[in-house]
Order: sequence, then structure tokens, then C-alpha cells
Amino acid sequence: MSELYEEKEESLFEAPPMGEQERMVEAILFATTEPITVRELEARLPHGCDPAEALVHLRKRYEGRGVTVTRVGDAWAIRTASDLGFLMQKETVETRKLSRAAIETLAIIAYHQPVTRAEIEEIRGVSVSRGTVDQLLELEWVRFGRRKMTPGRPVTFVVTQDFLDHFGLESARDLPGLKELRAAGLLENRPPPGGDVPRDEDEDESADGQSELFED
Amino acid sequence: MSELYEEKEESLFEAPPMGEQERMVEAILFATTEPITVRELEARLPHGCDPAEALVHLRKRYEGRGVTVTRVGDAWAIRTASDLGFLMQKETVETRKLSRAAIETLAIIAYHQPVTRAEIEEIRGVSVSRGTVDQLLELEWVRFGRRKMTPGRPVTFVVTQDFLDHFGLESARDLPGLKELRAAGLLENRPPPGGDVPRDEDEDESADGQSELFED
Amino acid sequence: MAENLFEEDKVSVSERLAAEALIVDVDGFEGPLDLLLTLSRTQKVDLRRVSVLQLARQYLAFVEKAKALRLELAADYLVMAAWLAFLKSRLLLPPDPTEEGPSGEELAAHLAFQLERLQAMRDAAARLMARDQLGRDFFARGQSEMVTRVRKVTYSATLLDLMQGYARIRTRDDFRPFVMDRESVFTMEQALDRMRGLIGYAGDWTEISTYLPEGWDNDPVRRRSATAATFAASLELVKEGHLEMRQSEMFAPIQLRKRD
Repeated sequence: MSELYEEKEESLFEAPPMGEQERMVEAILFATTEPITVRELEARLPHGCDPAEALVHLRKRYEGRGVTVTRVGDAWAIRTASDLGFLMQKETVETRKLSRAAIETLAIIAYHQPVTRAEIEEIRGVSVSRGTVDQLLELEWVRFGRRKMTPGRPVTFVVTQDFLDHFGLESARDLPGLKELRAAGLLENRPPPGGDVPRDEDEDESADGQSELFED
Repeated sequence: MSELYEEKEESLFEAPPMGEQERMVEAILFATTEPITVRELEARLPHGCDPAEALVHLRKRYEGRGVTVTRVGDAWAIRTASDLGFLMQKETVETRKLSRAAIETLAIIAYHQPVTRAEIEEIRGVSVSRGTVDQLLELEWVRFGRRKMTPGRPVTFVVTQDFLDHFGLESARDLPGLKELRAAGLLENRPPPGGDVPRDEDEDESADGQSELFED
Repeated sequence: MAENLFEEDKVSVSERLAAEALIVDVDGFEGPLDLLLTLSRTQKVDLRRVSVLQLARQYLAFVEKAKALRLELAADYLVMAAWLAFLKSRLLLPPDPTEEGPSGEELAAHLAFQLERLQAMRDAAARLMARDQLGRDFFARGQSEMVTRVRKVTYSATLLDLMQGYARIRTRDDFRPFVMDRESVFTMEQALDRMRGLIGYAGDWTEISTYLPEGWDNDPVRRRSATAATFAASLELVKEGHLEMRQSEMFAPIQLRKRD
């Protein structure tokens, strides 16, 4: 392998050749169950390594194989190919059934993040029961995000890396149907006409969120 | 892949092509918690598969890679290549739950920073042992902040970037307040006597303190 | 929205049957918005083209029916009913140019938007849950590798631990024995004493508020306490046969008169 990368060797100086770096990244990713960030990889590899580039090579190498190199937010993990799930009955873990309220709340957090409790309630039309958010926090699928710059500075909820990992998403941008929902204006936080609630600043804020991530 | 194995296809009849079998064995070896025998593989693969042969191919494929297909007794497993063991140090780390005293001290520092030892003791209602603070310093979750302009000019403690990273926070200001904790169901439901918990001043104070640290 | 104005109240038999089926299942709804969404499906149109006027009628019919069947409806269903009745009148009457606030059409459009957004989130949730999931369709490494050469202890704690720890400390002091704040409490005994001295002069019907002790009507806490005590004392005196009490309707002033 290493001859492929020989032309780089003079600039890498002390760093191992790219083929070696790829092996190292492979070993580290195989050894753990949790996704590992590029930063962590950098810290664990010998000085001067370029894990981001090694990952590109490694990912290509595992294309179409029984296990694949998967991106999870800003981290990476090896996961079995999902078409082989039928072989794994033995490994399947029974997950707690989420209530319909919890599933809807999770979807709202994912698609509208960062989103406040009041906004979730506005969308669902009912108050969010304590158990619901509690359950999602415990699963570590959602966490507290940045506070909103609106009166009362309410906390917000966002989804986590565990969430992305669980649903096989590279990033929150890859949520199914996100673009269409955004184009249809359904991710907006439209205040009721007449403006009983002074929501203007909220508006600005939420535009920063999920919807604006895609402006580019 | 499958063209390599075409000459066998007539005997395999319904079995998937060898390339597929190799993928399946790869996924199973990756996901099982224990090394797995050829007989067990046979039981889990679709009818007519030849796991022994798939293993030969898979083993060859992983030759010289970061991980290898290794025989363990009469079973098979994927293991880190022996020359890369030095990368696995982090995997041998033993994790222990932080003690209650340490968690409480850490929480107080996070919510009230910059905070002196005397202030921590006042909030916790017990004296803070040296070991507790040392442990937090060693973990690099807290560090010394600037001295207070009060008699004795006591040192203060603040939380670090490592702390924020570890707990998935964007800033210590995003930590939820008591009311928000209660709303999320993270607090046993005890009615606050006399209406509100006297937390407002605290909140202002900590907002002041923290903004000093994070605004710039 | 204009075409709605000419719509007849033509609720078909099948719609009515559907509405009755809904009522039996009133507990199955997560609030008024959920119910409205279900009702809107009977219109079998794109949610963006849903007739809000028709929807308001269906909802109001539902609430009427539920009342007739004496089903318990939560307060928010009734609040929504009141709002929809208001919206319905706004949609039916020609707009009054002198009136402030949003037009009926704007309100209707917002309701339609809310319904569409809720439906969109439900669809999104369903699509999310239909994805391949970790531990069900694809899998993580079964065995993390343990190399025993280097041993180091790290400590872990989660954000939940941290927040719960903090909450534990901060709520520990919330518990103190319950002590009544006597300063702002006017007792029934005090009120009885006071009333006994005053009723001799109450030949005509007099409002109960005039019996409140002096100096207790500025602070709302003190006023509440004095009102409650005076009222309780009056009842006691009625029971003893010294007083008569009357009230013409709910929330009307309560009046007292000495009993001869």
C-alpha cells in the first residue's frame, strides 16, 4: 500500500506513510463501539498524522463490505452493513418502546433544533409531559443546547451524536425530508396573527437553527 | 467479487455467492461479543453457505491490515494487528463513576463560577476535602480562575473547555436552572415552599460571573 | 377562503357517523389540535386546502355531541371550541373595517398552518422510526478490545449526574416545617367577634364588603384573608339564626341583614 503515498513522504517527514496511518485508524475504529472524532484520532496517532485523509482511504476500502466506515456527526465509527441485519438476531437489543408523544417530541427536536419547550408545545398543541423529555435525555438522544436570546432566556433542546449514531445519520442535515419541509415553510416558527405572543426575536433565532444550516 | 467464485455456483445452488458469504461472515465476526466457531457460523448463515471457505477469503483480505481475522481456540475473531497494540492504550482504561462529593462540587463550580472553596462549602453545607478538588483539577475539568477581590484574595475555581466537551455543553451558561430541571422531569417533584425557590439572585450572580469568562 | 362563505351546512351522513365514532374515542386524542387534525382528514383534501370553516363546524358539532353524551371534556377542548366559534363568526360576517386585530382569514390560515405542520412532524417521526436503527438493523463492535498492558483509571460522570447533583443540593434546604404567617391572617374568631358587635345596626340589606375590618383592604393577601374570615363568620351567624344572607346571581354582591 505504502508505495501509493510515497510521493508525500518527504513532506510528512516523521509521520508514518499514509498506508500505515490508514491501518492505525482502522485498528482504533475497530476496537471501540463508540464513534471517535477526528480530534481524538489525531491525539492517539503518532505526531504528524492526518487522520482525515486516512479516513477517506479507509472509507473507500470498506465500500460494499460487510462492515462500513460511517460518519456520525463529526465522529467516525465502523458499523455492520444494514442489509445484513437479518443475520444478527442474536445481537439485537430490545429497546424500550417509546410513546407516540416521545417519538413526536424527538422528531420535533431533530427537525426544529435548537428548540425550546414552549415551541415544542406550540407545535404539538399539548404540553410536554415531564416523562417525555426525561426519557429522551436518559437515552442520550437529546441534550440541552444553547439558551435562546429571548425574554426568560429559555434553554433549548438539540439532538446528540448518539441520536445520529442510532438512526444512521451522518449529520442532522441528512434527516429524511428535511429539505422539502423547509421549502414548504413547515420548519418556521410562525407567530399567530395578531401577535399575542411577542415572538419576533424567537423568529430570528430559529432562523439560525436547523433552517439556516442549509442556506449555503 | 462473485466472478471469482463462479465455478462453484452450480454446487452451491441456492446459497449466496461467496463474495456475499464473505460479507456476512465479516459482519458476524465484527458484531459478536465472543469468538465464534465455524459451526455457529454455519447455523447463522443462510442454508448452503460454506463459512470455512468464506473465512479463508476473509482472512486473506485482512492480511497486513490494521485488524486481522484470528483463530482463538477453535473459534474465530477479529483482533487488532499485534504491531498496533500501542494504539490501544486508551481502550484499557478503567472508568469509574465520579463520587457524589466530586459531582456536587463540580456542579457547584459549573453553576456558580468563579467560586471560592469557602463558597462551595457554604453551598454544599459540608467542608470540601482536598482530594475532591485535586481530583477535579487532575481530570482537567476545573482549573484555578482569577482571585477574588475580597479579604484574603482567595483563589476561585472555574470549569475548563475539557469539561464543556465532556458534558456536551456549548458554554456553562447553557446549564439548565432549577425550574428547567424540574420541567424536564429531572427533579423529584417536591413543591417549592413559599412559591419560588430563591434562585434568582444566584442566577444573576452566576450569569455575571460566567459572562465575564465567556463573553470575550 | 371566500368560497367557504357560500358553503351550506351540509354534513353528510357518513361524516356524522365518523364524528360519532370519534366521540366514543375522545380519550384517544392528544388535545384539541390532534382532534382537529383527525377531523380534517374527513375532508379528504390536501391540508393546505382544508376548509377551516367546515372544520370549525365539525369541531363544534363534536363538542356539542360530547356534551349531550355527558362526556367529560378537558378545559382546553372548550377553550378551542370558544375560539372556533369566534373564528366561525369572523369568517361568516363581512369584515368590519373599524375592527382591530387579525382578520378571520388570517386566523384560519394560521390554524391550517398549525395542522399542516403537526401532520408534517408526525410524518417525519414515522420516517425517522422507519430508518435502519443501531442495535436492530446495523450493529456496533461486539467486543471492545482489552489490552491489559497499560492501566489507567478515568472517572466518568454524565451531564444528568451533574444536574441532578446540583438540584439535590439546591433543593435540600427547601424543607422547613410549615409555619403559618400569622401577620396577614384574619381568623374566623376575630371576624365573629367583630360581626357580633356590628350586626345590631344592620337592619337593611348591606353588602358584606362593608363589614371588612379597617386596614385590611390594601394588601391583597390581607384582603383575601379578611374576606374569607368575614364570609365564614357570616355563615356561622346565619346558622345561629342572627343573620340573613342573599345573592342575586353568581358573582353578584353578597348582602346581609339582621334577622328579626
